[in-house]
Amino acid sequence: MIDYTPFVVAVYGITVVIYGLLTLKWQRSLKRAQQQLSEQENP
Amino acid sequence: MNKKGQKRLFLILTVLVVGGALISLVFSSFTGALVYFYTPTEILQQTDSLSGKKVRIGGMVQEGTLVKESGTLKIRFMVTDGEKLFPVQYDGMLPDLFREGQGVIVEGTWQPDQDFIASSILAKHSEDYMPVEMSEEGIAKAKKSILKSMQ
Amino acid sequence: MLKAVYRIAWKDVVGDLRRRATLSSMLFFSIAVLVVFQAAFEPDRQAATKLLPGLLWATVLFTSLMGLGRVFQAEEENGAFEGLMLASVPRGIIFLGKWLGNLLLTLLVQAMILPLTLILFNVDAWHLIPHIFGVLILGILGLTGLGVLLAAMTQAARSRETLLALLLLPLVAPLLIAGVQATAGVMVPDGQPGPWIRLLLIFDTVYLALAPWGFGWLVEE
Amino acid sequence: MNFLARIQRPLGIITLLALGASTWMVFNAPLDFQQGNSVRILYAHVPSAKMALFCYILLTLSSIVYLWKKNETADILAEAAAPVGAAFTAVTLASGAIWGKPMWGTWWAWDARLTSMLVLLILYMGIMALRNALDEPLKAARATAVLAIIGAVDLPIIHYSVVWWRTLHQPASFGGSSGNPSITGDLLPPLLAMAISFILLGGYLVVLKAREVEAHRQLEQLDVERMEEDD
Repeated sequence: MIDYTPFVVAVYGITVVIYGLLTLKWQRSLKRAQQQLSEQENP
Repeated sequence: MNKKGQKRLFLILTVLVVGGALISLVFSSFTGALVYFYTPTEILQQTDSLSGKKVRIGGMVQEGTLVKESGTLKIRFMVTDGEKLFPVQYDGMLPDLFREGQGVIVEGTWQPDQDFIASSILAKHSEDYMPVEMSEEGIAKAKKSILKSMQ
Repeated sequence: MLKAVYRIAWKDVVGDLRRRATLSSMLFFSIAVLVVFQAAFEPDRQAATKLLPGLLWATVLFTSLMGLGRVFQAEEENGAFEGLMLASVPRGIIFLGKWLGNLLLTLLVQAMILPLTLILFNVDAWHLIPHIFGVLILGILGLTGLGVLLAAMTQAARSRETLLALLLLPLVAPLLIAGVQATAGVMVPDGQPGPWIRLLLIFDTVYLALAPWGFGWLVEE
Repeated sequence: MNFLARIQRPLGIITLLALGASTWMVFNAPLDFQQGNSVRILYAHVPSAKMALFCYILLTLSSIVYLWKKNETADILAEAAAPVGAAFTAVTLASGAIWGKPMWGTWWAWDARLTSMLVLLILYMGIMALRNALDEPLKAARATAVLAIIGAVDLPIIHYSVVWWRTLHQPASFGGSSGNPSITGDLLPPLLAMAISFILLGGYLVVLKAREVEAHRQLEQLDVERMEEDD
């Protein structure tokens, strides 16, 4: 049996990158939108 | 009946029709109409209609039939679905899971009067996962599951 | 009610025949597909018989995509889409009229393409034309039903044609497979098109029952 | 919506802890008797596949509620569920391909389960693209809701027709028709832990995306009001 570690690492790498990037992207976008909202409400 | 009631009646009818069609789909079997692979029993029954065609044949590598030609990558073995045996030759790289007692799908052109020469081999494993300590039990269970998936 | 369906469909078909817009572009397009296929595979007579089902359905798909892109074009050009929706007729009826018009045009094109394909590819299947055309009708019923709904959906969208293809292709994948297999089934003597024709019927039922409702929900109030 | 704002942070923290714990369990699980180390791919692959379908169910239900009750929250949930589901589907396909290469000997095969998963991904992308391409929010909401429902009716057709009974892909190990899981011993607990963590992750991503969508809609609303005042 060959060593499957690279395949396992690749899968978990992709998983972390996709879910992690989505979370960060949306968190940032949410924060920015909330900031703009509060600026517009009390200028 | 007023317009709203009429509309609701039509909507219920539509849901029933669509639901009925979907249920009839589940119960109408397409067995044999389009399969990813044939079993050895089927290929030997349909010799006429499938000869000269590119086919996939799936089954289990029969124990005690795997012969490796020393010094080359050439191998010979028998594929079984629990009933018929089907001889296969192959020359090339093998997937890691390929071994005796393991599920396999071979692809090649089917010529009834010659040995089946596979152009590619895919391993088909069962849905059983067990720790290494239990491997004896696991191998027995996996064999059963593979043969079951051939039906 | 039926009169309204008929009027909408008739207006579309006659209008198109008079301008020969959709019809002729669909025809030329399908001839182009046939020529490319010929150049790519250069099939002999036997190979052409094997290729024919796939070839026919590829032209059906491409030509109907082209036709569907124009289902609501006339209304859009003169700004009548909203007007059509505000008409006193129920929207399910409007959908049926639009669908019938598109169905007739598509069938008309296919009726011309089928013999043309047989001639260009030298396939001797003239006695099978009724069978093949029957299967084509079954497939086109569902394909146009879903297609007209998607055309209404994407009518106001940017890059409408690409979007229409993106939405239509995954949804009609089973219909195309069933159509190809059923056509192959009726073309060989011991073929078994039965299960595939049943699948086509199920597909037609589901889409033609659902599409008028979907159309209604799209444009409500 | 206020409710979502309140649960977002605690849910995020719980999700992170659960993911950490189950990842630890995954890398301490024993090796599989057939597949050795590569069985660890299972723990990312199977929960992602389940969540890909869960998200579509959520998308369909929200679409039905939106068309029926004209409830804007339902539309926001539908808009949030689509990209989350697409992400889960993409991970399922990618991890499956990476697993298939060493085990089956191929990245991809046109077999039933793989094909219907690919169709699901294209469907998610179509739904997102349609919403994106329609400028009028009301039209976009209705069109995507109708498309999602059509897709929900279509998925079983694709599953039972494109899908031939005998496939390269093994049957479901878990939650299949046989009842008891065919994953035994110490290999099972990490899968259960991962499944729970992924449900939490899916929930968190939907909540986060829904709040982001809502905030952007409020911004647009303000813009529209200001323009009307200017006129």
